[in-house]
Amino acid sequence: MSRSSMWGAIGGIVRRDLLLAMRRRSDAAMSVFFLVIVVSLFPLGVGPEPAVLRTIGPGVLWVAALLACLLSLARVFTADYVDGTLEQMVLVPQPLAVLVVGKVFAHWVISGLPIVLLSPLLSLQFGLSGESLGVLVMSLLLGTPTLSMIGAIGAALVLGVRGSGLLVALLVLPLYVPVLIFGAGAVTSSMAGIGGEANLSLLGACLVLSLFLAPWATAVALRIALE
Amino acid sequence: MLQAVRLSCRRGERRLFSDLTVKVEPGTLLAIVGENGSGKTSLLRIFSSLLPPEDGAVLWEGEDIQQLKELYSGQLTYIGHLNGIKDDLTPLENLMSAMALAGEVCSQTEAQAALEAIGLKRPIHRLPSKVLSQGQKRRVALARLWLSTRPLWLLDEPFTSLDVASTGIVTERLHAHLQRGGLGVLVTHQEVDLPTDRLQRLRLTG
Amino acid sequence: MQWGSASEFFAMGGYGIYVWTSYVVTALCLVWEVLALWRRRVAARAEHRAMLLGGTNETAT
Amino acid sequence: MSTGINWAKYSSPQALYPLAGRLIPWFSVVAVALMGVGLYMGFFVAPTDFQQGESYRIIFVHVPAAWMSMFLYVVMAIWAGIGLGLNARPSFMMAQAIAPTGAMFTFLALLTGAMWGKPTWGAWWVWDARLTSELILLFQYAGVMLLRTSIDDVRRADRSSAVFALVGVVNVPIIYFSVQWWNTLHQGASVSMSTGSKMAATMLIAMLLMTLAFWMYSIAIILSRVRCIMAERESLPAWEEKPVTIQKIAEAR
Repeated sequence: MSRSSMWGAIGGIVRRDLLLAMRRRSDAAMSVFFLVIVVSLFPLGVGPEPAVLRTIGPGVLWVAALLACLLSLARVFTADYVDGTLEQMVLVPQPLAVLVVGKVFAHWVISGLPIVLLSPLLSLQFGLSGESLGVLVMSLLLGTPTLSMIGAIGAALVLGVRGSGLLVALLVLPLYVPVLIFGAGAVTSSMAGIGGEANLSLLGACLVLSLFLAPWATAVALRIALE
Repeated sequence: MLQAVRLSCRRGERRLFSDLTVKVEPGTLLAIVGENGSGKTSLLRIFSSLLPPEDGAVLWEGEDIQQLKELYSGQLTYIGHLNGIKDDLTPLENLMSAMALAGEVCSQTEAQAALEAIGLKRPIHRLPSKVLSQGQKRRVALARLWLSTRPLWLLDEPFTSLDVASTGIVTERLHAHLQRGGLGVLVTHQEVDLPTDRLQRLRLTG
Repeated sequence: MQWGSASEFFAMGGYGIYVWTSYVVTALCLVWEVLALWRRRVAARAEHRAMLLGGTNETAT
Repeated sequence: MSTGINWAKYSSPQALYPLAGRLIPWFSVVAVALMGVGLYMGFFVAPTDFQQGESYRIIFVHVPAAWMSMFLYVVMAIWAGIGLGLNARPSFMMAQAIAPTGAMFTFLALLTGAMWGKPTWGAWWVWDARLTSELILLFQYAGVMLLRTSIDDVRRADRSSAVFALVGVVNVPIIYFSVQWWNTLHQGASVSMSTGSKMAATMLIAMLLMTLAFWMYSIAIILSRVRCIMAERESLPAWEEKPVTIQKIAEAR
């Protein structure tokens, strides 16, 4: 159980999941399209007033990112659960929580990172510019891994449960509230000229906290689901 | 040595078995037989540590597997009722990623040799697994047995959807494992063609 | 005692609607919970009896 | 429930069931008595608040309900944690029994909060830290209960909802803090539910009495619910019926 074999196991999982994602590119593309569509709906709903759009912009982008993350959660463990790979994962001679980190990281690369990369483009629709645009990207970069981490707990809890799609939303959305507040808050405060650093560091704190607690809770939930 | 001490198991309201004590010595195989729903798979999952028993304990070399945790996982190869095969990956990729995950990294040549040993020819190695038949998928999962260096093998109905020839090949492999001093626990409803001194049968009545 | 009359008490200085809604809803919730539990208990007991009746041969000796 | 009883001794349902049955009447009587005294104090002894007038009298249900909602969540999470740690079924049953009562108090806290807010701030709802955490708390109670009902296997239902309850316990303080932070950013109305230090002693006593009353009520309700859960779950022989009754049933047959 050396350190190198631990990294080997994580690397193995990440590599396999990314390979699988490459084979099924449409899955990853779907959540990105979802994000683009949801974000584009808001100006149509509230009207094209630039001042209004600038005010709601950070919140809309963040809520849309959050929903896109939520939609992709079902993919984290379900396929592995159905085809039996998850059993094998639990029986790997490494702590399960460590493997969970690998799974979540791969999931973030597939569904979180595209959101981060796309956000500058989308924020142009809302007239965000300059510094606040950078803060938005930073906040998403710190926030979306946290969303994936927390979401993994919910995804593990509802494995194989009927109505799991809706249930996972009910479980996970309340847990997303702090990330949403700090994330959108960072952009808003940088637009107001007070700088987003404080909010960003709080987002970082959330990430660290979720990195410590979420894999462990997810591992417990996975074992329960497999009994 | 693998021991089950006064195990009991309950699924939902039903008590599957209780007070079950059994011992598997190195070089022998325990074949669990019984009707559907008698708790064969549950017992195997208890042996694998996936399912904690309601009561009693499983001991590996005299130590409780619940305490050993990852140390115990490092001693076993488990092939469950599900194959653990990804439809989008080729048999070769499946086998290699499964071995890498288990911490027994193997080279491509070794993996190909294993797949050939179980009767999957070269051209099949590079097809997506979704085009394979049930029997072929089962063989991809079982190919791990040719690469595994673990002393304990836990197999759930390994011969399902295998033809007679493949069943023979797997049985031979099993025999070789036992001869090297390995242990095995097998859930099956078929006769296992192994020497009687290496075979112990446990019938669950449910 | 600061209430001159019953009507003054119910008026609550003009805030009667808020105060009494709060208290009435709270009371209803508590009563409802007690009743719901009581019914659940009756149902559980009935089921239990049915089970006893069904299995009298083994249990009631 | 922190009744000072060593539950470990009563770790089997068979022992907990009759014990709970003996305790319920006592807690019920105390709850009713405290509620009577508390309401009398609240309505007839406590003076009118010079700032808010009579509307403040809502706090005699609002504050106790809010306290109970938070407290019960923590107690539920503790039982859930004990259940996961020691693999003890009665603890899971306790956690299951607490959830509906906790959710009810959360709902009441929100409703009475709105009733108090309308005359005081002129709005039914304000996005302040307490109300928002209370709302999220309601969602979490709902999550715990829904997760349980969606899983058929009792053992898995117990354990999964326990994990979620524990995760939620970390979440609520973070939410409270984050909303407070958010409010300072948005210069929102700085509102506070408590009437501050100007509170008359009689008001405080009435509030404490009502809190105690709700507490005792919760214990009584939760114990009787846990008895129901045990009776529903266990196919054990009659702990419920006295031998005479069983005989009667047998004769009736």
